[in-house]
Amino acid sequence: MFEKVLIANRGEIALRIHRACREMGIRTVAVHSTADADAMHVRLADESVCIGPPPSRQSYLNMPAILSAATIAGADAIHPGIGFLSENAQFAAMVEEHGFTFIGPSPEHITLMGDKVAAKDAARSLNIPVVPGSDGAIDNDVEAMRVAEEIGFPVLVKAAAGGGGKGMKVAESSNDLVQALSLARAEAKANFGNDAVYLEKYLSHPRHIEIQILADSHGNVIHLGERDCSLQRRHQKLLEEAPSPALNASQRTAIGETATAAMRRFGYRGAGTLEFLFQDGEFYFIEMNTRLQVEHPVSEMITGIDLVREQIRVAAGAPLSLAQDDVTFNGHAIECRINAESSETFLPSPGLVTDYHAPGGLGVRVDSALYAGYRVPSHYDSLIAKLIVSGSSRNECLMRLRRALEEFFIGGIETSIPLHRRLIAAPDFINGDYDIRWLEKFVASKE
Amino acid sequence: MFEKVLIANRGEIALRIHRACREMGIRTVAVHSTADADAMHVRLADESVCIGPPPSRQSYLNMPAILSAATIAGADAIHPGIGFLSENAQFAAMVEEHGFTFIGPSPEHITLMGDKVAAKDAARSLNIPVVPGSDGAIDNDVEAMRVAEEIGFPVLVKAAAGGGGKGMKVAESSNDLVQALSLARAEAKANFGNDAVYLEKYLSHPRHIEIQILADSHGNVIHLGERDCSLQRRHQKLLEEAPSPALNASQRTAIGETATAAMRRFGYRGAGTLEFLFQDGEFYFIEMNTRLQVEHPVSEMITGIDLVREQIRVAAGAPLSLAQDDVTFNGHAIECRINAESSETFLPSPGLVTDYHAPGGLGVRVDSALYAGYRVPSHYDSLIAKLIVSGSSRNECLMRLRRALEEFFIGGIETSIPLHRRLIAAPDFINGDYDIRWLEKFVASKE
Amino acid sequence: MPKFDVDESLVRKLAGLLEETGLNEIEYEISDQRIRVTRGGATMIAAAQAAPMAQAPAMAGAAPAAAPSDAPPAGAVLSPMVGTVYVSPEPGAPPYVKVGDQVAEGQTLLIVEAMKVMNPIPAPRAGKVEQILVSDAQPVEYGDVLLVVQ
Amino acid sequence: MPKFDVDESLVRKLAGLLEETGLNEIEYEISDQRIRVTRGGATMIAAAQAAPMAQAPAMAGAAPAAAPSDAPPAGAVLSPMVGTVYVSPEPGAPPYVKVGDQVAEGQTLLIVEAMKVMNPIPAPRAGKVEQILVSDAQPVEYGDVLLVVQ
Repeated sequence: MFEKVLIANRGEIALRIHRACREMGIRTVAVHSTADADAMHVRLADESVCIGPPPSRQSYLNMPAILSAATIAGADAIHPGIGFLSENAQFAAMVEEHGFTFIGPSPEHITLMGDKVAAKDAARSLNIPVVPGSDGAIDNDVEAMRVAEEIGFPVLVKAAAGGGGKGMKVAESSNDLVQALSLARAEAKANFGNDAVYLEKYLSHPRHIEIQILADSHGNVIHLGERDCSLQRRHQKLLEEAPSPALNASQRTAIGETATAAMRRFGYRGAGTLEFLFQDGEFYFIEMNTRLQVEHPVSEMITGIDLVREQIRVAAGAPLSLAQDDVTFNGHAIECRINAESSETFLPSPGLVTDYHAPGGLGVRVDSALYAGYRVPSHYDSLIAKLIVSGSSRNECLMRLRRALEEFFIGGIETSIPLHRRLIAAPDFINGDYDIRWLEKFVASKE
Repeated sequence: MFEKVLIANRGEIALRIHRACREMGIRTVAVHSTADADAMHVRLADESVCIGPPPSRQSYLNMPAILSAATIAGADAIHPGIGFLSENAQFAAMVEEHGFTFIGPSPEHITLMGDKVAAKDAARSLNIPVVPGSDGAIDNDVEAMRVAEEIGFPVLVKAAAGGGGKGMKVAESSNDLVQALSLARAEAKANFGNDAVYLEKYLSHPRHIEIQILADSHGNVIHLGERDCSLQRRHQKLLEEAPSPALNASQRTAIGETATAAMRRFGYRGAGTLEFLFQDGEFYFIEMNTRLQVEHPVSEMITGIDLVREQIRVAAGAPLSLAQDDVTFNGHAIECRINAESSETFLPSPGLVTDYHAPGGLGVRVDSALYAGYRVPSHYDSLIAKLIVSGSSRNECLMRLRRALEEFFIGGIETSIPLHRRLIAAPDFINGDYDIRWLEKFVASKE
Repeated sequence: MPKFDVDESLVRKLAGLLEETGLNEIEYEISDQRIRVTRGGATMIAAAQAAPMAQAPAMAGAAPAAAPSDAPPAGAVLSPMVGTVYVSPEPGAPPYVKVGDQVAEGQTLLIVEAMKVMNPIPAPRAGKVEQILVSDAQPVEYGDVLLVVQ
Repeated sequence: MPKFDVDESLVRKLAGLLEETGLNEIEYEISDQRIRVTRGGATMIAAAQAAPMAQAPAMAGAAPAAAPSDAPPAGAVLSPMVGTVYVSPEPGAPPYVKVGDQVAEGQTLLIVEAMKVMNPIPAPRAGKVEQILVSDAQPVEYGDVLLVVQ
């Protein structure tokens, strides 16, 4: 096992990784920008190295600086955390070239899954279900009708050269298809100088469901079930839960087996997440994240598995500490992402945290690097705390979350806590009745 | 179910009860002395009533004031918490007489178990093992020898009229017995004017092990396994764990079945704890606590059962929410009692809490009513926080506890945190190799 | 002002370290605490904690406490118990006192009922009833101001 | 206040370093933690890490905003990167500069090696080398003061 791990990140995730290391008896090296000299991960780490000025590009994204820090500190391995360099294949390769262990998958896996088109092709070849559509451009209306009937209405007509919603039309039924095709072609021609279009199944009310994978270098792959991350605003997740209110046990087992079989064939190592759209009982692959996820704690709470510990173990060449049969799902967990931003305007609210009081008690976990007197820098992500609540049932979990949000107090800056309080009182949320478009509507309905 | 519960207590346990109520959708009424006007339980409760000046006798022990508060607030039920009036049968009876529900056992059960001699007689009649000894006073040396051989050496000779260690002698073997008898008789005569003595088995290295019981008014009784509370200093528990490092599964099942059978026969209702000395595989009943215990969270962490919720449910006449077969024991949990006192001198350290930062992350629970800016009053118990850590194994739990204690920061007052840090580094503790006398020796060995 | 005290065990530990390591001096500082021990000069200087920490602001978020915050006004008569106020001996009867009344020391001003017991609240001194801050059948807490007599 | 305690193993380690290097004194400071051990006289300043728990107390109270430390002295030349300092072009060669040297603007003062790349640190202005705060092969962080030229 490693003696000393450098944590190439900041904020709550750096602290999360520090905690896992300390619990494994591994010494930690924090790296930080000058803006983070007083940050919690720096205070708690065994050692710290200042690697640059506040801008991320010159500090947390500065590969030579991080590698130099690892060298002077004598680290064995580097954990990239989430964001920053965590899905940078070049960094992963450099880390290994310099004789350190990269706590994550191989650079090749990162590269492949980092390319959206290649990732979908890979998924298809690994028998992971993707959104069905035409294989490439559609030549004529007859072919379009045949393909559309095959994949089922509604279908989406998309410009092959397109992007940004231009040249994109929904055909609800066969009656609309010809017109949708001609409108899409015209728009595509006008916008991209190319009228080629293709068809894809249109999902009107999908949920965002992702499967947590863990794999070691000995061919063992397990899944930790799903997380429902449908509550998003501008593609930012605000609250995640596991299990999903929309999945039953046989669906969970089926998609889990699909995912583990695929990852075994893929030769993947480390923690990873397969993201899907889910509608009407069907899964459609969107992308794979070849790293830890912000919302990983909800899986930890229902399985009792420490995901970061497993990441570190498998990076060190050890086998996974448990097999699929050892994974049990108990109760329910919800994570609220607390951001330093206005609950009304969503404008960032960096600044001095005058008071910080986290909730406690049974079933309440807080992952946060905040403390009273800390100044939230304006240079980085606005995520400042994760409140993770678990209970024996979804209802118990919701009740506990409500009381935990009542207790949570962060003074001096604005946070998303008021939005979370509103959100968990919404009947649709309480009923588990939401899709990926629900939160935008909920937020807009306030006005 | 109740609409509104009055919490007749203060500090972390009042907060603990508040949390359970809120999670059940029950409104809470806090009562408080003038010294606690700013206390957390007062801040978070739905309503609060000032019931008297700082001295407990005039506030938290003031039965008429508490009942008046319940009347004017319109509460349905009263939870007495721990300490104060929680084992006061008269209070329990008054609560019921005034038309409120007492969240606890019947006054008769409280009375019986509150009398040490009656409690032991009751235990014996309920087939709960007690410390073996002579039935009453010993008449002569021959009878003493016969009884001593029967219960096994070493034996303790105790003055029948005694107390405070006077007239108490250990006989290690039959060689010592006659002399021990004559010394004890002489001391008893000199101190109490009565030379009657009796014999009891002497336990040289017992552990303090207690069994958590839950019973409803429908005849259902379950146990939640044991807690090992052997780490005591001057009869104050400092750290508790579950399961006990000294018990195996069949011993757990056996004592659990003994306890539940006894409580079923006893007709007990509510939460209760049977305390035992445990040595060489045998249990010896000491006393029963007819209330919640400070260390109840360790049982909650390994069983996933909310004990306060169950207390409230059964007080409202509902059946227990689970049967014995539904109780599973997962992993390990340890609680550290953090007191406002010097880790060196054990002198109380009330005063202004200038900083408060609790640890977080996976497997860490904090039950505390502290916050930065709170002034710990000098009038009450010094317990200010409970750190409860759980893990899939005792070793994982210990490693996690170590890192959690590293993170815990309370400024402005002295606390027992440094002692806990020392304690969990002690090889005997790490090995689980300790009895009820170990902590005193450990603390003394510092000097 | 925090009590100035030295941690004797720390000094002893450092003295032991000097002995063990053969050093002449150890100086150690953390935030506002500093200790220095030397050997050969035969001096031991230990300086610990000085600067008082800025008081963290009180937690402001949760429910505001019903604190008896401000000092009661001069002449205030406080409730000695939790209970229910009655301003007259029985329903419909005239009140014990009205604003402006002159009262004698010991005269009953009102009743606080607790646990079915009627507790007369006597005037603590002779004077004029300046204010009555409670109404009939109102619940009161311990320490609530009932009326002002001056 | 949390108990003020010293990291004994750190003291022992520094004592060992004194022995090994033949130095007379080591002083070590990070943000608000400082340790100094001596075995005679003379000065050498190193900067690196410290124990975690010793740091926690700094979390205390008032929150001095994220200032890396004290402002660097006038004329300070800061390290523009994490790396290892070399004071001479190659092992055994004379150093680029000594205390008291007059240097021209742009003249190389020392080298910071990072990722096998030797980065010359030029004098930001003409002046006299007042202090050199690093020694050969010493690791430095971003923003560390390397030398003072005035």
